[in-house]
Amino acid sequence: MAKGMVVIDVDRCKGCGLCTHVCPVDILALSTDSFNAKGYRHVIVTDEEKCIGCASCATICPDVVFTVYRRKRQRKAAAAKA
Amino acid sequence: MAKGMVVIDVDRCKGCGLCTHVCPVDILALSTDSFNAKGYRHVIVTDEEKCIGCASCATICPDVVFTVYRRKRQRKAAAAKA
Amino acid sequence: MRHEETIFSGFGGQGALFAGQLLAYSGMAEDLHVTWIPSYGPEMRGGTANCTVIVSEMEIGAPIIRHPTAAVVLNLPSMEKYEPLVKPGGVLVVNTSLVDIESERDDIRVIALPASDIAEELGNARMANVVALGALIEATGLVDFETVEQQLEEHLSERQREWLKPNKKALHEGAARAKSE
Amino acid sequence: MRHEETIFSGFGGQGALFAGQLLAYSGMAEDLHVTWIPSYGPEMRGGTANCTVIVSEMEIGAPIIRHPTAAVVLNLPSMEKYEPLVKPGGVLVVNTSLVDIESERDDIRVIALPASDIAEELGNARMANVVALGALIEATGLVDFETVEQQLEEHLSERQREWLKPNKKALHEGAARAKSE
Amino acid sequence: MSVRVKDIPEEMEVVYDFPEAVAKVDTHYCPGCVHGIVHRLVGEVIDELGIRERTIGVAPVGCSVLAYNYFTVDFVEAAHGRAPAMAAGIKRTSPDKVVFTYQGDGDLAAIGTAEIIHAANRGDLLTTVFINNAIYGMTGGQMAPTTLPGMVTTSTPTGRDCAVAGYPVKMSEILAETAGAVYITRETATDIPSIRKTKKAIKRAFLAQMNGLGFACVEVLSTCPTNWHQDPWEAMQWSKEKMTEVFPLGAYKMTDEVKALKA
Amino acid sequence: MSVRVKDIPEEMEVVYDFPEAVAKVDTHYCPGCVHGIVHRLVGEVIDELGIRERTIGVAPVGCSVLAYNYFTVDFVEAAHGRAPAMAAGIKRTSPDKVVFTYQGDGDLAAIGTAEIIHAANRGDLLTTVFINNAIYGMTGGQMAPTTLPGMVTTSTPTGRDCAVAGYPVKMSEILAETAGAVYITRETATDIPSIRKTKKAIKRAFLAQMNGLGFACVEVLSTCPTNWHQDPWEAMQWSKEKMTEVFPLGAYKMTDEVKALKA
Amino acid sequence: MAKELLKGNVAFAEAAVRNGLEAYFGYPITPQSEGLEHLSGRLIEEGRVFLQAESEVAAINMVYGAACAGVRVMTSTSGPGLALMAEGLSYIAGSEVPVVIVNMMRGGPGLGNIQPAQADYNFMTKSAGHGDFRPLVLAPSSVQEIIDMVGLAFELAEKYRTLVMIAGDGSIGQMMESAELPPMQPVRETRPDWAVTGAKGREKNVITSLALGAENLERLNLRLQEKLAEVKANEVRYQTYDTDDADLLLIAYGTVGRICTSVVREARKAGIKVGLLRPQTLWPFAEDKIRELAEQARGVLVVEMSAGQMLEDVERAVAGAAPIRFHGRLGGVVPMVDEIMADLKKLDAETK
Amino acid sequence: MAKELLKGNVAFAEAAVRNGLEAYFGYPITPQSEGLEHLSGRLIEEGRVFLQAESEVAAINMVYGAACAGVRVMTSTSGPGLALMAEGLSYIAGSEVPVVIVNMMRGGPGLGNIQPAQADYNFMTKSAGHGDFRPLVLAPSSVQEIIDMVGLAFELAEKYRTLVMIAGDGSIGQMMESAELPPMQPVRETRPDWAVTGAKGREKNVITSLALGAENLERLNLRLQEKLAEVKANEVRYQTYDTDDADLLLIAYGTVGRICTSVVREARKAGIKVGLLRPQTLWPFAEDKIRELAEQARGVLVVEMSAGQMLEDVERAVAGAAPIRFHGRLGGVVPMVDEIMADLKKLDAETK
Ligand SMILES: Cc1ncc(C[n+]2csc(CCOP(=O)(O)OP(=O)(O)O)c2C)c(N)n1
Ligand SMILES: Cc1ncc(C[n+]2csc(CCOP(=O)(O)OP(=O)(O)O)c2C)c(N)n1
Ligand code: SF4
Ligand code: SF4
Ligand code: SF4
Ligand code: SF4
Ligand code: SF4
Ligand code: SF4
Ligand SMILES: [Mg+2]
Ligand SMILES: [Mg+2]
Repeated sequence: MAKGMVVIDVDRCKGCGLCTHVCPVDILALSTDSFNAKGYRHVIVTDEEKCIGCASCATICPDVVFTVYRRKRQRKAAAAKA
Repeated sequence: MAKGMVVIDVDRCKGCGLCTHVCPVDILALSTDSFNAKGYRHVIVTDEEKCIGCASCATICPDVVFTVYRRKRQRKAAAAKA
Repeated sequence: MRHEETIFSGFGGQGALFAGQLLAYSGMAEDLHVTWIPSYGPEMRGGTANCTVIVSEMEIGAPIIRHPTAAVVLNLPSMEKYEPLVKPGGVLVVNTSLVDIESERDDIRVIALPASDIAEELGNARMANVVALGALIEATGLVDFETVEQQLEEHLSERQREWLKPNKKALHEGAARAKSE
Repeated sequence: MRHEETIFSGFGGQGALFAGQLLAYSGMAEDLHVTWIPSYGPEMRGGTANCTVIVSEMEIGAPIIRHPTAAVVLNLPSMEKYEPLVKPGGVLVVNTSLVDIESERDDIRVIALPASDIAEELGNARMANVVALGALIEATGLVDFETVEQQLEEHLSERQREWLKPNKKALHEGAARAKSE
Repeated sequence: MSVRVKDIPEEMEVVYDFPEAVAKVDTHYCPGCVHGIVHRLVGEVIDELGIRERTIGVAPVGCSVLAYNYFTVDFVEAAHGRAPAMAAGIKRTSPDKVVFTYQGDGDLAAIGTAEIIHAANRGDLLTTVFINNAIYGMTGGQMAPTTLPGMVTTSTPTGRDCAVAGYPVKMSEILAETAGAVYITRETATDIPSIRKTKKAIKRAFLAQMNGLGFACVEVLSTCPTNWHQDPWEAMQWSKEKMTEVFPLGAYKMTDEVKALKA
Repeated sequence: MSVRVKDIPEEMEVVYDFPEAVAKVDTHYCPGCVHGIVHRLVGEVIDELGIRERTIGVAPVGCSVLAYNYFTVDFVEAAHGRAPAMAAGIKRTSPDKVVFTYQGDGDLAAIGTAEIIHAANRGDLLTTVFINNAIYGMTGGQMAPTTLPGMVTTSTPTGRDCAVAGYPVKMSEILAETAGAVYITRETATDIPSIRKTKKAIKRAFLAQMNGLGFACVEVLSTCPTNWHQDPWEAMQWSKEKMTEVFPLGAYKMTDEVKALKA
Repeated sequence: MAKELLKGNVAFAEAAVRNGLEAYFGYPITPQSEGLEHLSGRLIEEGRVFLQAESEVAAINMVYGAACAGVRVMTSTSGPGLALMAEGLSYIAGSEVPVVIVNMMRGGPGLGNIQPAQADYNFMTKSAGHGDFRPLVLAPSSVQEIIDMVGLAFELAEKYRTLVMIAGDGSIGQMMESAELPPMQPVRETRPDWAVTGAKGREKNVITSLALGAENLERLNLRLQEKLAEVKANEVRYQTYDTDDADLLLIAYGTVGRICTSVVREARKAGIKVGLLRPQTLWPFAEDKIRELAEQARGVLVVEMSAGQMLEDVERAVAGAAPIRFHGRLGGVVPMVDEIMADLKKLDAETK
Repeated sequence: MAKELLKGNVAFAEAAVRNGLEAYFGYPITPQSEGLEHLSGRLIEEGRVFLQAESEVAAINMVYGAACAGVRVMTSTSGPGLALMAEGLSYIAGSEVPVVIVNMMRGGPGLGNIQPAQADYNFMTKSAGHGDFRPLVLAPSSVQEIIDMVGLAFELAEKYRTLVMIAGDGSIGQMMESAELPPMQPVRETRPDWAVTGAKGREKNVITSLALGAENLERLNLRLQEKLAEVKANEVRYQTYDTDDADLLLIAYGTVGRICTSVVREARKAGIKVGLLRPQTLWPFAEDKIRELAEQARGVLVVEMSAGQMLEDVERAVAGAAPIRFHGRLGGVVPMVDEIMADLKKLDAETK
């Protein structure tokens, strides 16, 4: 099971792509086949299993698109690593 | 004969007294018995012979009351001293 | 008498303002009176951009009108705003690539075409504006296509020069679709 | 009816404004209407200061007048300015210590007294203003001397308190000189 | 707003959530604009300090003119450049409130120069968040006082020629010379560490106010993808490389009391 | 004007004469006011540089508002605090002229803060003579931005309480942080050596402009006998002792080119 | 309270303190600085807020901020300072926060001088900044009246959430007269619910003058205009002197208004039946009353310390009902009784 | 010159360059920034002076300085910026130096918005700052007209040594229209003899708005007023459309003025005999012509993008000669032909 997980508020996304550059495991991309309600190519998660819940995406997102979760057990260890 | 000499434009004087404090030979004072046209107790020279033409009075006077002269010969020497 | 009051409207980057200018330049080249006036301001940021173009044989009084004789709508909000306003007997050009509702007006001529898709096929979705302009001109006959081509040549910005030919194609493709509608 | 429009005028430091206020306070103390208004501004700097005091049994309209019924001039420029303006039948108090010209008016009462010298004799030339005020009050009878003395007590500034007695003397000395004139 | 809420597994706990102090509305900012990031940081700091119900924000004139829509705290909208004066009026009459201004470089470093310097010099208990994007974003990309040498803007069409148009104004350096300022720092928000650092700085700047220490200002080197004609990520890199050259990062003033604050 | 000219003996030569650039009129300044001294110095410098016929002065609003009457050079009278902006307008359209502003501390360090900083930062080729007398002289002695802590003024009747009224503003320190300034110095004029030094500084500041180097400002710690309620000499001593404590003397910025100028 | 000999500037300042003024922000300028100076001592003494700002621009925006925070706040200034406040005044008007401003008019334009004048009439009544708004403008003619008007100004400012100006002049500010101050009122303890006081237990409050979209801004403007209409209907104030049987009508305000009371007295002595209308509010303007009086009069004489600013409002009000003459002095000259009398006699002769 | 499709903002800027503009100082503000932007390139290209100031306060004082130096200088701005210039404008007026200012009006008060408006009418025509002065105000209604008025503005500013404002609105600034620019004029080579250019071979020149002593300042003011009287006598400009036989009179300027030409066309089609007077100078105002036309008309309809500012001048001018109605839109809303028509028809019915 993934260490982390993100919930995306798709319609807040403006497709700026910043998050896609900072995800350490490179699982964020912009949609190529769909627009959100605002008309943007929005962010998608390409491989949910890889998420480590580092919240980098949330940290850089100008539009508060992400909610980020992390596995409780591993939290301390992860924090130590970061 | 005096080394220096000042010409005083009496009616420009406002009687502030600044010059009286900086004259190195202490020959400037404010009149006690007369007012000038502006109604001020104006500057006077108490002992013309002592003037060394140092222009300190002119240097501090806010009202350009003084014209200062110095003996030609002694000029260089005086400057060197200053 | 040639006289048309047209609103061009779309998202910020869709080139509604430029399409309007192209029409204005063309009108001028044909010695008509023209005015072009944009909506402007912070509401543009990320929002909708539109302009009003009047081309006329008469001197133009009001440069802003409530009811256009024609409208070119490149996206959904524009459709919602301007479709109801077109004067009876007028023309509405709709970019169906981004507008998924249909006009219910039967007192105007509606030209629905997937302008963005057509443009993308021609190499760049950004030419949707010119596709739509082609359709409009076909429908109104306001100016000659030759004139518009000339104006494209003169007013396409430096950066866009490479897109001159595709733009011309876009213009005619729009016209062709309008004809076939 | 008690009614007097007086101008007090002199160099910046001569206390013309304070003399005027003293009169105004006194008028108020006697339940009269009073206004006091100074000239003010950068022209005061090193220049002339003056004020207009109106004391009256009636409500006061204009607080500024062209022709005073009385003038107190403490220096030469004030003399030159106000001597011609005093209303016929009015009073002019002149500080001859600093004014070396004489009034040529024969339609007013001129009280010439060396106020600065008198004040200096009493200990401080700065009391010339009160000497002159004494003369004015003697001449006009506008308010009681007792009232003025009271107001002196109340309004002499902290720093000046030690000068209260000499000021009272100055007042009466001025009055005496006016009487003997 | 349609959040696609999936089932959150039991063993997951939230590590990043929508800040309470940030309003759940869309902003008008262009995609990738750093204004959005800094707004979020301010919201997070307000939450962490637990001051949402006693904070008053002062919005500038500039792209962030609508900031009042994007927070859940009381807000006023100031005249161009005058946010510090308006904030001083609020703070002095509401000393128990936490007052911050949010200003752009045109607002703070051009038209509002006198107001920010005097607020700082008086030691007004205010927190200023200063977004330096080297441009007038809102009005269409004219030169800002902070525009870099050679930079092309709509009012320096051939690039800023400093000999004619003047040099970039360094506000943090200037503010550091004021007596009442206790914390003046220049940060950036171009990558994860710098964003985290900026957030700390903002928190410190709020704490400085809450502890009655004096005036605090956090300058954030920012971006304007739209008027720089760059894509957002490109703009981040440009800001990181070029802007920091002209505007060196770091704390220009930090009193010992501020240093001692736990941000 | 009645100059009592005595017969000047042959062997005497003039060592101090009325400067040509100073107008032969009475000033409205109070007795012993340093404004008069600095006016004279400026006149002497203009004479020595031979620029009387191409100098344009900009008078402020303050006690020196009438400066235009006291020189024999062309002059304009600016709005309160805006002398640097007005001067910039003149200089940029008259680059062959020598333009100086003469400003008080209220004018330059309060209402005109933005204008002086931006003129300096742009490197406008201007010379500013800044008279810091720690008070609003003209309007009757209210607190100036530069009023010393504890100092009683008509608007700080119990003495300046910096925690409330703000701290003294140090303009030379601030101006030194601007890119376009080449020479920023703080002098005083309380005795013969310091007056001579101030004159040199003013000359250097004019030369900086004439050599196209950039913006120059000479701050002169001054006096206001009238509103300080001191006699002129006492005021000189107070300025020398108290003001220099808060406002340390010296050159805050001097580029190598300026240093190389022969003043 | 007993009568005291009070200077206008000190009087308005102390009256404000006693009316519960909570904060003052200002910048010195003659001829009103004594007001600021008085407050610098008194407000701090009372534990309230006094701050000498770095400029009038800063001052008015501090006032704006304090008003948003819901406190009773004011500033005072004169011509050049007022001009610098124009943008701020417009923001205040657009935001509908209550603010009181005293303007002691002096000679202009530009630096002008510091003598009494009335040349900011248009500025105050018609266009104190960009956009459509009008402050309510009160015009005192004595020290007592400025004291009374300070209280009124706060009342009206808060009632209508509007900008109220007190249009004094150098003469009112510098004059001493016997007058009575109001008793000390306590400072308000609560703040209005529209104020920014922290979003505690309620939705956030936002105060702004921005309204994107023409329709939104039109709505805001219509609300402002409605309010102004209400003010116009309710708040016109003036005094009349001997107008009942007047053949000739004098119109003047402030210092000139009181001078004209002397003119009326003298003219009546000389057998000229003249009356005086002295507007106490410059906006709203007593146009109906003026029209009514003008209809009964042979002629109207407007006297101002300006080139004729109120004059135009009188012309609009009179609308041809009687001939209008103007006596104006400029640049700080205060008109004297005799010169007004001369013009009055001329008007009398011309209209007989 | 051939006709080009020109945006109003670019047009006024380029017209200024061709009319020998030597210096521009300004600060960006919508909806006029394209003017500043255009000049930022063009003036530097031509070796003249362009400077983006730190604020409008600085800009107007730079303009003031340059004007004192005797060069042809201008600035441009909109509402909030104009308000900030008020003090500077007053100094300029008091100093009698020629300056041209373009104001592209936007919705107010306060920050308002950036849509077209006409709510600075009072500010510009009656009180652009403290003290007694009035700028000469030109009101273009098309791109061609703003081009022409730029030349006229410099001419008048220099002829009368006065402040001239061009009262545009966002619509004029943002609109593109075909228009013809004037040919390039060379920059003047000499400077006026009153300018500060260094006291070489002449007495020093001093430019100031300060006049100590009320009498001195009154003298200065009287000179200003005389000049204004001359301007009033000589420079009233307006256009009439179909007024010869008009029963109803429309009065409107600028963008609304041109909209009203469409109204006249439609109304005439509908059989209503309406004429239009479009003021081209807002001050001096065409009061005599309006009075004359009003006397022949059954009714007057004033249309503005404001709450009724020019309206008051019309009321003064008409002085009861005909009933006056007002149609005003606020906050950036541009009135449309149909709504004006509706009011016109109402007026027609009411006055029949
Ligand atoms: C007095 C005034 N002048 C000018 C403007 C126009 N204006 C609005 S925002 C702005 C500059 C904004 O730049 P900045 O402060 O850097 O903010 P950004 O948009 O870049 O975030 C200007 C000049 C105004 N609204 N008011
Ligand atoms: C806009 C404006 N605000 C205020 C004033 C009033 N004023 C005149 S001079 C002055 C201050 C002068 O102080 P400073 O600059 O220190 O000069 P000083 O008189 O001390 O030499 C003020 C506030 C003014 N003339 N204009
Ligand atoms: S939380 Fe970290 S790993 Fe997961 S998507 Fe976001 S950036 Fe990538
Ligand atoms: S950073 Fe935010 S707005 Fe940008 S693409 Fe990612 S989710 Fe979307
Ligand atoms: S020149 Fe020197 S010695 Fe002579 S009077 Fe002056 S200060 Fe004294
Ligand atoms: S310094 Fe000058 S003004 Fe002062 S007393 Fe001496 S001579 Fe007179
Ligand atoms: S214009 Fe620039 S600063 Fe403004 S929102 Fe867009 S990217 Fe951000
Ligand atoms: S008031 Fe002060 S600064 Fe002004 S002239 Fe007098 S002493 Fe000098
Ligand atoms: Mg910016
Ligand atoms: Mg000072």
